Amino acid sequence: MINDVSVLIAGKAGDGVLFTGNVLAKILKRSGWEVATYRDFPSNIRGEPTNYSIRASLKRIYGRADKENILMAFDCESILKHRKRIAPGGVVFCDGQDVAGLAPRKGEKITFHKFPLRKLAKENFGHEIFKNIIALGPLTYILNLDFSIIKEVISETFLEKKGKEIVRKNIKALFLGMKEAKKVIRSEECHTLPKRKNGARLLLSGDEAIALGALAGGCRFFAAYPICPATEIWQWLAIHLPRYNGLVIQTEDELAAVNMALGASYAGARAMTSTSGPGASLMMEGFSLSGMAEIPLVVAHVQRTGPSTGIPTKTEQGDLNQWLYGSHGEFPRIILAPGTIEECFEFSVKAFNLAEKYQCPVILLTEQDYAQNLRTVKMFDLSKIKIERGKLLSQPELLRIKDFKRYEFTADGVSPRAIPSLKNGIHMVEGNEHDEKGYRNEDPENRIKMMKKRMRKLKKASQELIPPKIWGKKEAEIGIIGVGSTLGPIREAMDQLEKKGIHSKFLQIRTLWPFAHRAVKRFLEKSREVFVVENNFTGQLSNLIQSQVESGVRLKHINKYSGRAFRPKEISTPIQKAV
Amino acid sequence: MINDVSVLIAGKAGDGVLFTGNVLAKILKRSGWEVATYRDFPSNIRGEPTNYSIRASLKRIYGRADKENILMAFDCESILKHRKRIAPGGVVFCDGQDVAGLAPRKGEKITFHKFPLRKLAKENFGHEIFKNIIALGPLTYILNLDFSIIKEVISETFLEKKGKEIVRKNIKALFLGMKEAKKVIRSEECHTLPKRKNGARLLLSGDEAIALGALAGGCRFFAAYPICPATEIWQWLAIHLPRYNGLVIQTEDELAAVNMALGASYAGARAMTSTSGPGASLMMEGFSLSGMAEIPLVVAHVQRTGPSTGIPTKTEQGDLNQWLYGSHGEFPRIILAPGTIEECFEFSVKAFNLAEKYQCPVILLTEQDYAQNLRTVKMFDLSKIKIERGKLLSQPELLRIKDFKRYEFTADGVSPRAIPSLKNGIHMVEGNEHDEKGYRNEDPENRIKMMKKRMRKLKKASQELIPPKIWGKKEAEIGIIGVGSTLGPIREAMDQLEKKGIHSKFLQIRTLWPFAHRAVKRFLEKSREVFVVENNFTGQLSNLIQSQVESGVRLKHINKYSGRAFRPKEISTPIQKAV
Amino acid sequence: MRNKRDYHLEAPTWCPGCGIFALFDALKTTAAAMDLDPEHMVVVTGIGCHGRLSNYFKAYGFHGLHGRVLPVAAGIKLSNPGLQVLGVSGDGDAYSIGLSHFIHALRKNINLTYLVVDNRVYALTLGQTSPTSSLGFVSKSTPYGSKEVPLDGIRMALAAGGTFLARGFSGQSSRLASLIERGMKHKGFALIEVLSPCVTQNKLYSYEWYKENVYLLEDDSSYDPRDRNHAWERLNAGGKIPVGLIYEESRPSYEELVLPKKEKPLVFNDLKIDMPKFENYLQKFR
Amino acid sequence: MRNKRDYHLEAPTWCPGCGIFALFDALKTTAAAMDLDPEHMVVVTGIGCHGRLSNYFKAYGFHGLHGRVLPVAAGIKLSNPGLQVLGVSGDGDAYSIGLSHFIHALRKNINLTYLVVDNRVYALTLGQTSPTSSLGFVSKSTPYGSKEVPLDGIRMALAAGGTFLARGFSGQSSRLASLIERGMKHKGFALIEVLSPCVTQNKLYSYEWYKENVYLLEDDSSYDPRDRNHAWERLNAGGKIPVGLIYEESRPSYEELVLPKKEKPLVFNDLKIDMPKFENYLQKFR
Ligand SMILES: Cc1ncc(C[n+]2csc(CCOP(=O)(O)OP(=O)(O)O)c2C)c(N)n1
Ligand SMILES: Cc1ncc(C[n+]2csc(CCOP(=O)(O)OP(=O)(O)O)c2C)c(N)n1
Ligand code: SF4
Ligand code: SF4
Ligand SMILES: [Mg+2]
Ligand SMILES: [Mg+2]
Repeated sequence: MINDVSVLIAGKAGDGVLFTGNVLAKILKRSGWEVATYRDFPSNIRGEPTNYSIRASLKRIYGRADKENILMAFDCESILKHRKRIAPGGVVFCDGQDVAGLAPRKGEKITFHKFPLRKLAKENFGHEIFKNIIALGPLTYILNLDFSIIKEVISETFLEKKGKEIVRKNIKALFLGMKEAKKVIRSEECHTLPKRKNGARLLLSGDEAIALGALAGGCRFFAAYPICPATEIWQWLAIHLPRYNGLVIQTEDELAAVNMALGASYAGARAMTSTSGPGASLMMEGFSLSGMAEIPLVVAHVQRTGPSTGIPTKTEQGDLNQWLYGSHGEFPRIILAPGTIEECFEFSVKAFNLAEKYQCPVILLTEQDYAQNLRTVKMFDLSKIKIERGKLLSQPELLRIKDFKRYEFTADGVSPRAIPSLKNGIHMVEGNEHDEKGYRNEDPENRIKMMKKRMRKLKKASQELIPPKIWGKKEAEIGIIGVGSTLGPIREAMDQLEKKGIHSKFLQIRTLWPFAHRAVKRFLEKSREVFVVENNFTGQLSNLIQSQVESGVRLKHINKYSGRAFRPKEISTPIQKAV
Repeated sequence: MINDVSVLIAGKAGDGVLFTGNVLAKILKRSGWEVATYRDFPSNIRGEPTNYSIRASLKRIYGRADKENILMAFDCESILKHRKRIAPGGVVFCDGQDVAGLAPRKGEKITFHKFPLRKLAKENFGHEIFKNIIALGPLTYILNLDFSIIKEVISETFLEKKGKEIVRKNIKALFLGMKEAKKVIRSEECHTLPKRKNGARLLLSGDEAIALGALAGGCRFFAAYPICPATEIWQWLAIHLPRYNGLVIQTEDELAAVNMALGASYAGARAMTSTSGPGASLMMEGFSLSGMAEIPLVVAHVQRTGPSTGIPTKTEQGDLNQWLYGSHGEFPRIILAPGTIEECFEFSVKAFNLAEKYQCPVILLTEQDYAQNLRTVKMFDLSKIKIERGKLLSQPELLRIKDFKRYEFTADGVSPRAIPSLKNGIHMVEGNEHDEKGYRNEDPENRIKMMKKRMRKLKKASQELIPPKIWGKKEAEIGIIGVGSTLGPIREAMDQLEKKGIHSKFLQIRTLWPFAHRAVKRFLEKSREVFVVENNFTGQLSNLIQSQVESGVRLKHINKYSGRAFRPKEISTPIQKAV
Repeated sequence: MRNKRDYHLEAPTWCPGCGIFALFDALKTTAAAMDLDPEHMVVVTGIGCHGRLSNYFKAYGFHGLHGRVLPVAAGIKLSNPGLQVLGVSGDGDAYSIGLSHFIHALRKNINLTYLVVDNRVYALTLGQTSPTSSLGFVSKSTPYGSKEVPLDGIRMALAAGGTFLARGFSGQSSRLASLIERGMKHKGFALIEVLSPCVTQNKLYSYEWYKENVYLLEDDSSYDPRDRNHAWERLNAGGKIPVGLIYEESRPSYEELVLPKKEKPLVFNDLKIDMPKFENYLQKFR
Repeated sequence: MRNKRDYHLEAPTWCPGCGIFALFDALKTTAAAMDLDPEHMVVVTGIGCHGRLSNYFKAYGFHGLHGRVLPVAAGIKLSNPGLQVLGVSGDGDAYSIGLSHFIHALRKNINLTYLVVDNRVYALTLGQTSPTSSLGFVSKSTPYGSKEVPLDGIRMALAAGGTFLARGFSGQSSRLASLIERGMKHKGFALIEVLSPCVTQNKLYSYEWYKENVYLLEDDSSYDPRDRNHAWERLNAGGKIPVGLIYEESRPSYEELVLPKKEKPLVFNDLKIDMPKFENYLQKFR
C-alpha cells in the first residue's frame, strides 16, 4: 500500500500552477492525509518556470520528499527540468506539443502521457483557464480520490465568489479530466490513496498561522510595508483585525512601520510589524530604539534568499545574524524560531507575552519554506492561550505609587510601565541614555546601572523561554542540530539513517536568543559527532553555538544555499558518509 | 624631572573648554612633547558639565592618564566632580565664586587657587570671551612653556580669520593670565616641561587622519549625512575634495548617502560615506547591495555610545557586531579597525584599494575616543601610497575581451569590472541573484556558483590583510587582546604590570574581518591567561574570537561601558588581581 | 483651570536667546488656555536641539529617532485617539530625513499637531546646511555655499493635501500660541512651522533678519486662507515670508475613516478573544 | 544612425498587455531618434515590475534597491556627467518608499530623466494599494477600501521646484516617446510619469478607463506649461487627468553649480595626489 506520495505540478508563472496545487492539497487533506506543499516560484509575474509539489502521507510530514511520484507538466520544458526527480514507477502528464520525444530512457521506470489540457479546456469550455481544473482530473483519478470530497472542495472554492454556475462548470471540467485520464492510465500506474478520517485538523501556511496567533495573542495594531514572503501575514490580519477593533495600516516604508508599531505599543496596544530581509535592514534603527526605550515590539521576519534583493520568493536561513547581532549598540532581544506550523501559532501568541514581560523586541524568525507552504496541523488548542501583560500598570496600581519611575532599577531589570492617559504616570521614553524617570542622563554611574538593568532582563528570561526540543533517541551518539524549516528534512533523514542502522537524535533550537547554552552543551557532550544542518552558506547557527558553548565536540556542517529547502537525502547521505 | 603631565580643563558646555584645550595642546606639541587629548563633552549645546584633558609626555602616548596633574575649572562644580582624579602634588585653578570652601582635605596633596578668569576678562578686555585665553596663562606658566611658541600658536589661531588686532589683544590677555598666575603660584607647584624639538610631527584627530587618508587614497566622491562623532571627516573633505576635482555632497539621509556612494563607485569613482550608530543602521540595506552587486564601497564608521541615540558624544566599541554580522543575507565584507592615528591614515588609504581589489564593502571602524581627540603622530610617509584599482578594466583591456562578463566565475572570485561609457562593457549590476553577465537568475546551480564565487574572494584576502600586531614580550605568559582605542590604555597598563614584575604581551587586532584566526589561535596557545579588553558590555570581540578560534584557553574579560575610554589602571588592576 | 506652570517641568538649557524658548512658552500658554490635561498629552520629539522640548514640557514624552516623529505620533494617536498628540521636529528632522513621513501623514490627514522648529540649520550637530537654508548658505557642510534651492515645507504640505498649514515666528510668541491653539483644535493634521533663530549655529538668520523679512497674513484682509490657489500664489511669490494661517480646509481625518466611532480606543480593548468567532475563522482552513 | 533594435536586448516577460511594454517601446524609439550611444546610457531601476526594464533595454543597467533609484542615479551622473542617466521607478518605488529622495532630487535639479511607471498598485508583490491608488481602492492591503487620498507626484514635484514635469500614457506610445525625448534634452531633472495599466493586479484602471479619463494638454492652446500657477490650477482641478508637458522652466542644474565646468568627469581623475599641495595641507596640523 502506498503511504506517501508526492505530486509535482510544473509550468510557467501565469499558468495557474498554484491554483491547481492548492485545490489538490485541500482535497488530499480532506481525504484524511497529512499534507505538505512546496512551492518553487520565480520572483516574476509571468513567463518563467515554476513548480509546486503537493505531498501526502500517512505519517506526519513537515516538508518535501526526496522524489516526486507524479508530474503534471503544463509544458515540455518542465519535464526536462524535473525528470531526474521522478521516482521509479512515476507517471508524467504533459500538455506540451512536443511530447512525442518523451519516452522513458533506459532504466527509467516512468510512464509518459500526453494530456492536452489547453485543447480540452478550449474545446469543451471555450476558455484555456479551465485547464487548471481539468488537470486535477488525472491527478485525482490516479490517486483514486473520493469524488464527493472533490466536489465539496470545488464548490467551496468557487461558490462564494463566482456562484453556482461556475461551480457546476468546474465540476464538469474536472469530471472531463478524470474521464480522459481513465482512457490513458493503466491500473498499475495508480497510486491509490485510501480515504481516512479528516478529523480536527487544519491546512494552512506558516504566515497564516502567525497571523492567527497574533490575533489570538492580543495584537491589535499592525503596521507594515508589503514584501514577499511576509505579506500574507498582514493580508490575513487586514481582513480580521478590524473585526476586533484592531487596526492594520500600510505604511510608506519599513522605517515608518517599525516606528508606528513602537508608537502604538508605547500607547498600550499590542503591536506588530512583519517583513523580510531588505525591510528588516531598514528596521534596524527602530529595533535598537525598542531595546533602549524598552518598548515591547513584535517583528515577524520571514526569511528569503539574500543578500540584497536576492531571490525574493525562495527560502534561506540567512538572517539569523541580522537579528542576533544587527543594529548598533547593545540591548536585550528575544528571537523565537518556530519549526512547525503549530509552533508558528504558539510562538506568535507567546511573542506578545514575552515582549510585554521583558519590555524588549521579540523577533519571530521564520522562513519562506514553511511561511508560504501549506501543512496539515492539529486544531490549535485555544484554551491554552493566556494574555500576560507583565508590569503594565493599571490606574489603581499607578495611583498607589509615590514617585513613579518608568525605568526604575529593579532586581529583575524590568520596570513598571504606564501608558499615556493614566494619572500619575507622566514620564519620558528616551532613545538617549536616561535616568530612572526617562530623562536624558550622561553620567557614567547612571549609564553603567542602566546598561546592567537592561541586560539583566534576559538573565531571567533565559530560564523560562521556549527550550530546545530533542527528537529521536536520547542515547544516540550521532547528534543533529537545526532550527526552523530544517526540522522536516532532518526528521525524515533520521528515519532514513535508522533504516541503515544509524541511530541519531536531533536538537531543535527554538529560541535563538537568549541562547540555551546549557542544553546545547549537554547535547554536545552526550554526542560523539554533531552535525549542524543549515540552509545558508556561512553556518550562522553553528557560529552561534561556537561562540556560546565551549565543548570538546567539533561541529560538522551540512549547508545548502541554493535558495531551496533540503530534501531528506541531502541530510542523511552526508551523515551516512561521515560516520 | 617631569616626563608626563595631564591638564584637565572643565566647565559647562558653552564655556569654551574645547578652544582653550586645543590651543594648549598645540602649544605643548610645538614644545616638542607627545600629546594626547581626551574630551568628555555632553550631547548638548549648553549648560551641562564638560571636561577636556590635555596630556603631554616624553614617551609616545595614545590616550588618557590615570590621574590629572592640573585642573583649570571654569566653575566650582567641576572641582567637586573631578577632585578624586587629581594626582598628589596637583594644582587646581578655579573661576568659581564659592572657591573658599575648596581647601585640601586631609591627606589630599593638592593646591587650590582662586583665579577670576571672567572678572579679569571683563575688566581688562570688556568681554567674557577672553577668559579662555587668559586661562592659558596659568597653564603655560605652571608648565613653564616657551613664550615664543605660545605667541606663534595664538597668531596662527586668530590671524587668518580675525586679523592682527585680535591677535595682539589675545596675546595681551594670555600675558595677563601669566602675570596673574605668577602672583599665586609657588615654584614648587610648577611642572616644568623642558622644550624639545618639534620635529616632523603632526597633531590631529582620527577623523582628520581618515579624511586625509581618503584624499590621499584617491577618494573623489563623498556623500554623507551629518552625525556626531563622524562629521569631522567630511567637513575636512568638504573643503579639500573640490580642490582635487572631487565632490562632497550632503544627502537627505543615510539611505541616500550610501546609495549615492554606490552609484558613484559603480560609475568609477572612489566613493565613501561616513556615519555612526544610528546612521549605520540605516545603511544596512545598502551594505548588503554593495556585497551582492560587488560594488566597492568604503564606510567610515565612528562608534559612539549606544544603543539607539545613546550618548552621541561619548565613546564605545558597541558596533563591531553590526558590521560583522549586520544586514540580511551573506556576503563578503572587510572590516578594518585602526588603533592609532597613524593607522587611521594608513588604513583609510588601504580601504580604497581593498574595496576595489575585492569589489566589496570595506568598513573603517573607529571610535569617538580617538576620532575626535588629538594625538601627535610622525609625519605621514606619503611615498608609500599606492593606488591599486584591482580588476578595473581600461578601455583597451575591455576591447580585447570577447564576451565581457561582469560577474565571471574566476578562480579568485573577483571578476573584471567595466564602468559605464566604456565600449564593449555593457552589463547589469544586480541586487537580485544573477548570472555572470548580471542578469537576474534564480537557477539553483547558478545560485550555488555565485555564492561560492562571492565568498571565495575573502579566502584570498585573509592572507594579505593587515595582520594583528603583537606588542610587548612575545614570550610573556599573560596575553591581552584588544582592538581600536584600547591600544593606548593597554600599553600603559602593560608598563604598570611590568613594574610589578608581571610580563605581558598584547595582540592588537587590526582587521576584524576576515578574522585572523590562525594568528589569534597561535597567540592563545602561547599564553597561559588571556584577557580581552573591550569598551562594551557584551564582549563582542571576545565573542568573535570564541566563534572563530578553538583553543583550550578560557578568555577573561575586562569590559567598560560607561561611555568613557579606559584609564590604564582600569586594565592593569584587574589583571594584577587575577594573576 | 490650569496655568502655565502646570506644564513646566524643568528650566530648559537651550542657549540664551534661542528661538525655541518662545515655542516652549507658546506651548505652555496654549495648553493653559485650553486647560489641557498633561496626562492626556503626548509630546513626541525628534533628534536635534528642538528634541529637548519633551524634557522640559510636562506631559507624556517620547524622544525617539531622528526623522521618525510622525510615524511614532501616528501610532500613538491611532491607538488612543483620546490623547492630544503633538509632534516636534526640526527643519532637518522634518524636511530632510523625515520628509517622506511628513508627506504621507499629510495625505492621510492624521489628527496630529506638528510643530516644525525651522532654524535653517542643523544646530545640535554644530552647524550644517539644512533643507531650509538658503542658496549660497555657508556652513560646515557647504563651505563654498549651498547649491540647493531651499525647500518650503508649507508649500510641500499644500501640494500633499494638508488641511491646516500655518507659520509662526519665535519673535511673536503670543501669535504663535494662538496659531498652535487653532492647530490643536483643527480636526486633521495641523502643521505649524516655527521660524526660530538659532543664535549659536546660524548667525545669518537673526531675530532682526526675520523681523524685516516676515509679514503677517492677518494684516492682509484680502487674503483668504480657504483658497488653495491663493495660498499657492502666496507661497510662490518670493520676497517676504508670510506668517499666520496660510491654509485651512476641512476633510475627514484618517481616524474618522479607519476607526469605528462607536468603539473604545484600541488600547483599552479586552484582549481575550471571542472563541466561537475565532473558531469560525479556523473553519476556513479545514 | 542607430535604430530601435540597437536598444533591444531581450524580449520582456511582462504580462501580455502590460503598460510597461509601451514605455519600453517608447524608450527605444527615443533613443534611436536621438541616436544615443547605449554605452553612454545607464538605466537605473527600482524594485517592482517596472524594475525589469533594465533587463531588456540594452544599455548599462543598475537594478538596486526598492526606492533608491535616485540617489544611485545621482551618484552616477555627478561622477560622470557625460552619461545619459535614466531612472525608472514604480509608483510605490518613487512615491512611497522613495519619496524623500524624489523631492530632494527635484530640489537639487540634478540632470536626470526619471520615468515613473504609475500603475496605481504594487504589482510585483501581487497587488497592494499604492500612493496613487484612489480613495476606496480595494486591494490585498486594503480589503475594506483605501482611506488615503492619492498622491499626485507631479503636483508634489511642482511644489518641490521641479523644472520639467510631464505625464504620458502607455496607450499613446509615440506621444510618450516625444515627451521622453524632450525630457532627456531638458537641462535639469525631468520627471515623466507614465500612466501604465497593470492588466493583472489592477483591473480597475484599464486602458479603457484611462482613455476615458485623460485629456491631452497639447489640445488646449490656452495652456502655458511655463506658468507655475496655471500648472498648479490644472493639477488641482480634479476631473480628467492632464497628459502631456505640464510644466517646464529653466534653472541651473546641480551639476552646473557644483562641478567646475572646465575639468573632466571625476571618474577620469588621475588619483595620484599632488605631493606639494597635499603636504601643504599637512602643515596645518604642525
Ligand atoms: C539617523 C541619524 N542620523 C543623524 C543623526 C545626527 N543628528 C542629530 S540632530 C541632527 C540634525 C539636527 O537638525 P534639525 O533637525 O534641524 O534640529 P535642530 O538641532 O536644528 O533643532 C542630526 C543630523 C541622528 N541622530 N540620527
Ligand atoms: C525595502 C523593501 N521593501 C519591500 C520590498 C518588496 N517590494 C518589491 S516590489 C515592491 C513594490 C512594487 O510596487 P511599484 O513600485 O509600484 O512597482 P510595480 O511592481 O507596480 O511596477 C515592493 C514593496 C523590497 N523589495 N524592498
Ligand atoms: S544651538 Fe541654536 S538651536 Fe540649539 S539651543 Fe543653541 S541657539 Fe538654540
Ligand atoms: S503584474 Fe501588472 S505591472 Fe506587472 S507585468 Fe503584469 S501587467 Fe505589468
Ligand atoms: Mg534645525
Ligand atoms: Mg506600481
